[in-house]
Amino acid sequence: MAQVFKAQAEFGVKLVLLALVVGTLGTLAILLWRARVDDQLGAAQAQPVPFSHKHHVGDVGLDCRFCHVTVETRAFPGMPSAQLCLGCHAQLFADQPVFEPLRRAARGGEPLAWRKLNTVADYAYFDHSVHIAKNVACIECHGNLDQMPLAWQTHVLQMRWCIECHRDPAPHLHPKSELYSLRPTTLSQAERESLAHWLQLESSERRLDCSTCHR
Amino acid sequence: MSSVLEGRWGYASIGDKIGAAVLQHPLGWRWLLAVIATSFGVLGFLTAIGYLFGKGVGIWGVNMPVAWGFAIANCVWWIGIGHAGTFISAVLLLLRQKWRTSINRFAEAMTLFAASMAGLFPLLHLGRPWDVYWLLPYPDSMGLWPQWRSPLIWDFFAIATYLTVSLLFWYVGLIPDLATLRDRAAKPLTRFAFALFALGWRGEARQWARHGQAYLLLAGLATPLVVSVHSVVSLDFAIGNTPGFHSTIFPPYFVAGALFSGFAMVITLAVPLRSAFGLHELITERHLENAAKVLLATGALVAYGYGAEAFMAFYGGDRYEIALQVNRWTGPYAAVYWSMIVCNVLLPQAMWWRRVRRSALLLFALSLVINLGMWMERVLIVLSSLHRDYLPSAWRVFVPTTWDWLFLVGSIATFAWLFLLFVRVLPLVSIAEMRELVHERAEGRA
Amino acid sequence: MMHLRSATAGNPAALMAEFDTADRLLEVARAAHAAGYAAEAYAPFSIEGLAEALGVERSRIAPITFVAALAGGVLGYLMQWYSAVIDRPLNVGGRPLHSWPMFIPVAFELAVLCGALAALLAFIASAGLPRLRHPLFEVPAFTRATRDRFFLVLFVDDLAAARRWFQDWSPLALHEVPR
Amino acid sequence: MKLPIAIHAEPGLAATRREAMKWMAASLALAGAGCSRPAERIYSAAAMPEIAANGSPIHYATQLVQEGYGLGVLVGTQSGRPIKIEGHAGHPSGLGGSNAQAQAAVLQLWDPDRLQTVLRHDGPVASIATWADFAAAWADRPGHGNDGQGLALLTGRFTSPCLQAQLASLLQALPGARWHRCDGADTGAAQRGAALAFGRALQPVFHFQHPALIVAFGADPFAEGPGRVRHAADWAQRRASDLAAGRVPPRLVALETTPALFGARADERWACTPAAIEQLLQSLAARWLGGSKPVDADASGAEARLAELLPAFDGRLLLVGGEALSDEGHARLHALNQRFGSLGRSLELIVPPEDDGPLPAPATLAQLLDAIDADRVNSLLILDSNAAQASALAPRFAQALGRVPWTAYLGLHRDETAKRCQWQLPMSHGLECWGDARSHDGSSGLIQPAIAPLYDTRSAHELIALITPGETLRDGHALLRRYWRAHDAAGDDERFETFWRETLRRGHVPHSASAAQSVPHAQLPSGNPAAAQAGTLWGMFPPDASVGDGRHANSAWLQELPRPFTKLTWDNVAQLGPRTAARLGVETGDGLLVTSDDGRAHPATIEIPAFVQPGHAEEALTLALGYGRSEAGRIGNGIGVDVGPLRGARPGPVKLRAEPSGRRHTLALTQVELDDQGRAPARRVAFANAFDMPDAAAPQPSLYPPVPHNGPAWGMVIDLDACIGCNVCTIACQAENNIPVVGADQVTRGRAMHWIRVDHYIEADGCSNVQPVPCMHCENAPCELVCPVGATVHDSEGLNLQVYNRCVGTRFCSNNCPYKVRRFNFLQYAETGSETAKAANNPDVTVRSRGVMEKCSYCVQRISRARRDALKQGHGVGGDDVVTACQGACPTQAIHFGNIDDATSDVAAAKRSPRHYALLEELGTRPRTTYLARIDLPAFKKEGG
Repeated sequence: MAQVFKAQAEFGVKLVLLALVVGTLGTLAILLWRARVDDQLGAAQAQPVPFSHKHHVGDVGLDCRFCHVTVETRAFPGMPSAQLCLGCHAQLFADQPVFEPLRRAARGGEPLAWRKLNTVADYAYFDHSVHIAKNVACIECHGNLDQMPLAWQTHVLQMRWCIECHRDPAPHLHPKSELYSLRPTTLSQAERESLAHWLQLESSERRLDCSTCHR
Repeated sequence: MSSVLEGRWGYASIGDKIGAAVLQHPLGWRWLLAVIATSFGVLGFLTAIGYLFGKGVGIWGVNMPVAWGFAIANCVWWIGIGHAGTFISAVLLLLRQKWRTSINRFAEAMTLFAASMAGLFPLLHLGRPWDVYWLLPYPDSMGLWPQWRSPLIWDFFAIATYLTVSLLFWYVGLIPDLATLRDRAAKPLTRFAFALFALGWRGEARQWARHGQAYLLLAGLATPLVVSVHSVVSLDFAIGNTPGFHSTIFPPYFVAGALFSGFAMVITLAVPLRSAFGLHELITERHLENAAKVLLATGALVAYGYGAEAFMAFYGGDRYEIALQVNRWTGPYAAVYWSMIVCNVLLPQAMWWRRVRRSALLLFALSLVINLGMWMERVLIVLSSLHRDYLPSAWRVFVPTTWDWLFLVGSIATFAWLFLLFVRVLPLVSIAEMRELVHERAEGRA
Repeated sequence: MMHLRSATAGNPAALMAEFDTADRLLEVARAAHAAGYAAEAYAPFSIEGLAEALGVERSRIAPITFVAALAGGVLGYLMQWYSAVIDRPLNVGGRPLHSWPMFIPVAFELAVLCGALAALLAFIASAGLPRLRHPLFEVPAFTRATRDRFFLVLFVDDLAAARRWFQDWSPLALHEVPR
Repeated sequence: MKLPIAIHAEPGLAATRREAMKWMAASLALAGAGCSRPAERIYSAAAMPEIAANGSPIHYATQLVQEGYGLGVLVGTQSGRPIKIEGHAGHPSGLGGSNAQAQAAVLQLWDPDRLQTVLRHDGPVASIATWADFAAAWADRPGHGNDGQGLALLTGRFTSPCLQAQLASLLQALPGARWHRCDGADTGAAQRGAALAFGRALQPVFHFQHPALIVAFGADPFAEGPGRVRHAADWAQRRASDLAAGRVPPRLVALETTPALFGARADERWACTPAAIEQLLQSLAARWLGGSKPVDADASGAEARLAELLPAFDGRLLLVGGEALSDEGHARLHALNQRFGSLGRSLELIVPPEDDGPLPAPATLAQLLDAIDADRVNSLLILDSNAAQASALAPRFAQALGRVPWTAYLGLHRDETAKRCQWQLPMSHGLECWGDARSHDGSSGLIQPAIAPLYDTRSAHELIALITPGETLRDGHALLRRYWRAHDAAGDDERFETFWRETLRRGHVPHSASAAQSVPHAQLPSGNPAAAQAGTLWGMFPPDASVGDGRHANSAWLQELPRPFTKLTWDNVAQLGPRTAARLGVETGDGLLVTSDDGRAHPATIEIPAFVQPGHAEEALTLALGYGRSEAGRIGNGIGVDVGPLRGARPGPVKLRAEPSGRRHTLALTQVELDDQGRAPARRVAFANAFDMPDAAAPQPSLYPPVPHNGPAWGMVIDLDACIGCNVCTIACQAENNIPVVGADQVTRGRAMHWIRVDHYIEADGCSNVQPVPCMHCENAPCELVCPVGATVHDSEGLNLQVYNRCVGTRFCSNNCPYKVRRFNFLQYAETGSETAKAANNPDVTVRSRGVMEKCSYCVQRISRARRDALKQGHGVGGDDVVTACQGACPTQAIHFGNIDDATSDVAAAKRSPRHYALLEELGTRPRTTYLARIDLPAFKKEGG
C-alpha cells in the first residue's frame, strides 16, 4: 500500500494541530485580557461644552467643590448648574458661541447633557461623600484632572480595582487639607498608617462585605 | 451455557464482519430513515433551547417551592444511564470479565452521549446560562472564586472529569481498530480520516504493550470515577436539608440506581443492534443473561434503597420525614411512586427465570420498563421532596408544561441521533479485542 | 530522509517476514532477539509476551500517571484553600473558612483528570505516536498487519544473511522494506 | 418612626420641583435603578434644586385622602421623586401606621393610565383640549345666563374645609345650583343610626385604648372606616402595655359574617348571618332597654354569652357596628353604648366632618337621578366620584348621564363615569397638589405636594376656583393659604406664618379634633329587622380589601396583594361557609350562578367562583365589590366580576339564590395549604404561661466555631401577638424594594415575588392565625452553603446577602431554604417599559433582571445609608437607627428591628421576652428573624371579672 499521507500532508496536519493549540490558548489569553481593560481609558471625551479642567482647576485654581457642591454630603458629587457656570461666564467670554448650550439650559431649555466619564456598573453603589470623609482624595480615582483639557477616565473601574483599595486603604489616604489638591499624597508610609488608624476606618471585613457596594 | 463468542471465526473474518457495518453500510436506507426521524427531534430540541434562552426557565412548570423540575431529574437520569458504559469497560476489565469485550465499545459510546445529555441539562436550567463560566476558577476581573462548598461545584467538576476520562478511555481503545479500518477503507477520504485518528498505529509489539498499560491505567482511574460521579450527584440532594433529600443512603443508592438504569439502557441498545447487524454470534445470549443478572442485583439494591428510606423515616421518627413518606404514598404524586415501584421492583423480578433472561425480546421490554421506572424515580426525588417541605404555607404542586416534556423527548432524540451516527462511522465492537478472543479460543482458552 | 527507529539508524537495511499465527511470530521473535538481531514485531492484536520476547524495555507510564494524579489532587486542594481562606475569605453559612471535608471532592476529581490526561500523553509519546508516515506503509502486504498476518522485521546490514536466517522459520513471504 | 421632616421653600415651589424631575435622569443613571446603558449622560440642572444635607430621602408630612378622610403620612422623595410612603407618628389617624392603599399611592401617582390632559368628548371620539377651552365651554354651558338653575354638582364624600368653603361660595354665587353627594361603598349607616337614636346624624369616634371589652357586630374596625389604622394602633398599644404590666388585656368579641381582621384576633367569635346579628341586637336592646323582642330567638348561644359579658364590663365596654348593619341596628347599638356608659369614655359622637361646614346638607344621588329624569338638570359637574361604577345606582346613573345636555368630570382616571361625560378633566394626584382634609376624629390637616404635577392637571380647589364667578385666585397654594389665613385663630401675619410652617411640618393642626356632642337619651327604633327565615341566602357586598369599591383597581400592587385569609389575588370570589358549599354542591374554584332574590322586577344574575372558607357564616355569601371594571385602565380592566348589580337600592345585605354553574375557575392564590399540619409554625401560648415560657430560643449546639464579628448584629423580632394580618408590611416592602408584579397567571403558577408574606393558618380550634415571614437571615444559612458562585453570603453584620449581579440562577438556595422565603425571577418580571413606571422605582435598590434570585434584604439600603451617615459623622450606628419598610408601615408595631448586640435596643428587649422563639429552630439554622408567640387570653368567668 502507499502512504496515506504525503510528506506535505503530514506537515499540514502538524501545522493544523499546532494552530489549534496556539489558537485556543491565545483566545483565552485575549479574553482574559479584554476583560481587564476599558476602551475609554485615557481617551478624552467630547462634551456639549468643551469644559477644561486644566484651565479651571490647573490654571484658575478653582476648588473641586466650587462646581461639585455635594461631593462631601452625597453619593452624587453634583454637576454645576447652568446658572453657576454663567455666574462667571455672563461676563467672561460671554459672547463665545460655545456657551450657547449653557445659556439655553439656563433659560430653562434643554439641560446640559455631559458625557459621563467614569461609569460604575448599575448594581455597584459608589458614595463620594464617604470616601471624602475618610480622606480618599479625588486624585486616587480621577487622576490629574488639573492637567486634562478635556477630561478622560484614568482607571478601569472594575471590582478587582475597588477591592485592592478596600483591602488596604492606607496607601490612598491624604491629609484633609490635600483632598482636593490633585497632588500625590505627601504623607509618609508611617503617617498614612497612623492616619488610617486615627480615621477609625471600618474593619476590613466590613469594607470587603458585598453589601458595602451592592444592594 | 452459551459462550461469549459463537460460530467459527478467524482473525480476518471477524474484523471484516465488524468493519463491514462501517465500510459497507449494510443498513442503507433504514439507517438513513432513522437518522432523519431522529434529526427532527434534534431540531425540536435546539428550537426549544433557543426559546428557553430567549424567555427564561419560566416556560417550564418550575415554581416556588419546586425550584428544580424536570431539567434536574433528566440530568440525574441521563448521568445514571451514562454509568454502565464505563463500568462495563473499566470495572469488568479489571475483573477480567471476558464477556465485556463485545459490548464495551458501544456501551462506552452510550456513556459519552448520555453524559453529554446529562451535562447539558444543568446548563439549560440556569437562570442566566451565559454566566455559567463563573463556576470555573479563573483570574476574573471581580477577584471572586467559585464557592467550593457547594455540591453543584463538585458536580460540575465530577461530570466534566467523567466526560473527559470516558472520552480518553474510549479513544485509546479505538486506536487499533481505527488502524484496521484505515487499512480496509476504499474511499480516500474515509481512509484519510481513519489514518488521521489512528495516529499511524502499526500494531508494533511495543505499541501493543504500551497500549495495554495505558488502557489498564485508565480503567483503574475510571473505576473510582464511576463510583464518585453519581455519589457527587447524589450529594446535590443529600447535602440539602429538605426531607427526602437529606439522607445518608443517597450515594450508594444513587450508584446502584445508575448501574440499574445503565445496564437497562445497554440492553435497550444491544438487542436492536445485534438483530440489525446480525451480531448474534458476537453479542450472545450469554451477554444478555449476564446483563440481566446485573440488573437483578442492582435492582435489588435499589429496592433496598426504597425500603431503607421508608424505614429510616419512621425509625428516625422525624415528623417531616414521616410526612414526606406518607405524602409519597398518598400525596399528589402517589401514582408516580407506585408505578415506579412496579417498574423498578416488581416487574424486574421476572428475571429470576432463565427463560426471561435468555429471551432478547422480553429483556428488551423489561429494559424499557426499567428506564421509565428510573426516570420516574429521579422525578420523584426532585418533585415530591420539594413540593411539601417544612412550612405548609409554602406548599404547592409542580405541573409540567409542554416545554418540560419537549425537553425530555428532545434529549432522548438527540441521544438516539448521536448513537446512530456512531454505529455508522465507528466499529461498534472492539475488533482487536475480538481477535484476542478468537486467538484465545483457538488455543482453547476461551 | 525517513528513519525507521533511532535504534536502527545504524542498520541501513530492514527485512520483513510474514507469518500466519501469533505463536509462530512469538517463536521467531524470541529467536531473533536471542540471535542478537535488532528486531520489531507487528500483530493485529496484543500478543502476551511478545514485547518481552523482543526485549522492549518497561515503560514509565504508571509512575508518570501516579505523579500527575498526585499533583493534580494536591494543587487542586491548595487552590481551594488559597481562594477560600487567603484570597477571598467569605462567611458562607457560618462554616469555617477552611472547611476541608468540602474541599475533597473537587481535589479528587482533579486528581483523576490530571492522571488520565498524563496517562494518555505518556502512552502516545512512549508508543512513538503520532507517526502518520512510516516506511512500513510502503510495503503492500503490511496492510494485513491490522488484519490477520504477523510480521517480524530485522534491521540488518546484510540482507542476504537475514534472508538466510529467516529461511529456517519458513515465513509465508519476505518483504524488503524500501528506504 | 423618627424621621427628619422637611418643608420646602414655597415660592416657586413648582419650578424647583420641575428641575427635580430633570434630576431623575442623573440620579437614575448614578444610583443605577437598572435602566442606564453605556455612554451615559449626566444632566445638570438650570438651577440647583433643593436637596437633603445627606443623600437620604427628604420626607414631607402630608395627608392622603381615603374615602374623603385624611390619613397622615410622610412622603419620602429622592431627587424630587416620591418613592415611598411612611407612617406619620404625629398624626391622629395613623400614629405612625399606614395601610395598603396608602402604600400604593406612589404607584397611583406614576400610573401611566392616568387622565393626562383635558379631553373634550362630543360625538364618538374624544379630542384633546385645554383648560381655557373648558373655561370657555363652562361660560356658555346651557342655562349659563341664569343663577345656576339646572346646574348640578356631584361629588364624592370630602372633608376638606377649604373645598367646603369654596363650594359654599360657589353655591352662593349660583343659588340655583344643587349639590349632590355620592358616598360610594361606605354607606354611613352609623350616622343614620345616630339620627334615629338621637335625632341628628353623628359620627362615632372610637378610643380603643380605653375599653376592657370590645364587641363588634358585623364590623371590622381594623379594616373599615376612616379610623381603622388608629383603632389597630390603639388596641395594640393597650394590649402591649397591659401585658407588660401582667394585666389581662382588653377582650375582643366578634359577631361577623365574613372572617375579618378583628374577628381573627377576637377571643370569642360567632359566625352569624347579618340577619342573625340584627336579631341579636334587637333582643339585647329588648333585654336592657325594653322594646320588642325578635320573633325567633338566637340559637348560637351568643346572646346568652353577651348577656353575661355586657353587664360585667359595664362602663369598660365598647360596642362597634359595621357598615352592613341596618340603620335600626346602629340605633340600637348607640342606645346600648349609652346604656353601658361607653359614650364619652371609649366612644365619642362628633358632627360628621363632611357635614361640619358652611355647606347646606347635600342632596343624594337618587335625588339627582330623579331631577335628571324630570329634565331639571341641564348641566352636571362631577368632582372625583365614579358614581357610574361604584354606587348602588350605578346602572341607572350611567344611563341618566347620557341625557344631561352638558357634563363635565374631574378625576384621576378616564373611568366609567368620565367616559360618559363631554368634558374629562385631569385631576392632580394627592401627592401633586395643595389641599387639606380632616381625620376620623375631625382634626384638620394640610396636604402639600411632594412633586409638581406630572401632567397639566388641576386640583378640585383649582377647578372650583376656575368656575366660581368673581374668584380671582387660580393657584391651589394661594387658595389654601387664603382659607387658612381667614380661619386661623392667631391674628397677625407673622403668627400665621409660624402656624403655617408648623402645620406643614406636622401635617395637621394640633388639638383641632371635633368636640364630642352631648346627646339626649336614645330612642329605640320601632322597625323590626326582617326575620331570618331558614333557607335564606344572604349576600354581603363589602368593598374589596385591596381595591376598595374599585377606585384602586388599576394599582398592580394592590391587585397582587393577597387578601387576608383567602390569600386571593387579582380576582373576587363568593366566600361561603363549608356547609353552605356542601349544600350548593360547590368547592373552591367552582363557578356559582348568583341571582338576586329580593323581589325586584328584573332579578340580576352573575357568575362568580366560589371560595369555601372555614369560619365564614353559613347561609351567607360575601361578594367583594370593586371588580369587573371596564374602564379602570390597563391593569384593572376586565378582571373579576362586578357584583354591583346584585346590590339593592338601599345599602345592606340582600337575599340571594345560588346554584353551581358547572364552570371551573383557576384562582390566583399565594397560599394553597391553610392547615398547619400540627406543626404550629405560628405559636400560641396561654396567658397563664406567657410570662414564664421556657426560653425557646436557647441557641442550638453547633459544630462550627462562632464567627467573630464587630459592628452591629442586625436582627428582627415579629410579635405575633400584635400582628393583625393586614398585609401592609407586604406592600410596603414591595414599594421600598422595587419588587416586580408578576400578574395573575404567574401567581397561579406559584411565582409571586413578595419578600415578606403573611402566612395564614386555620388551626384545629378554628383559630385563624397569621404569621409574617420574611427572610430569616440565618446565621448558619443553608442557602449560602449550596450556592456554587457565592452569590449569597453573609456580611459582617449578620445579613444574609443576595448579590444579584453574581447570581447565575441555579435556585439551589431556594431548595435548601426551609422557610421558602426566596423568590426567583423565572421570567423578565421587572417593568422596564414605561418611564413613569421606572420613575416609581427606588434608586437605592437594584432592579433585578430575569434569572436572578432575590429575597428580603433587611432593607440593606437603609442600613447602608445609616452606616454611611454614621461614618461621615464619625460615630457608630445606633441600635434603633434603622427602620425597615415593613416595620415602618406596621400599624401595630408588630415588627421590631435593630442591633441585637445593643442591649438597650428595642429588638434586643423583644428577644429577651419569654414568648420568644425561632421558626424551625430544630434545624439549627440560627435565624436572626425570630418571633414572639401569640397569647390566648383566659376565657372570661363571671366571678373572675
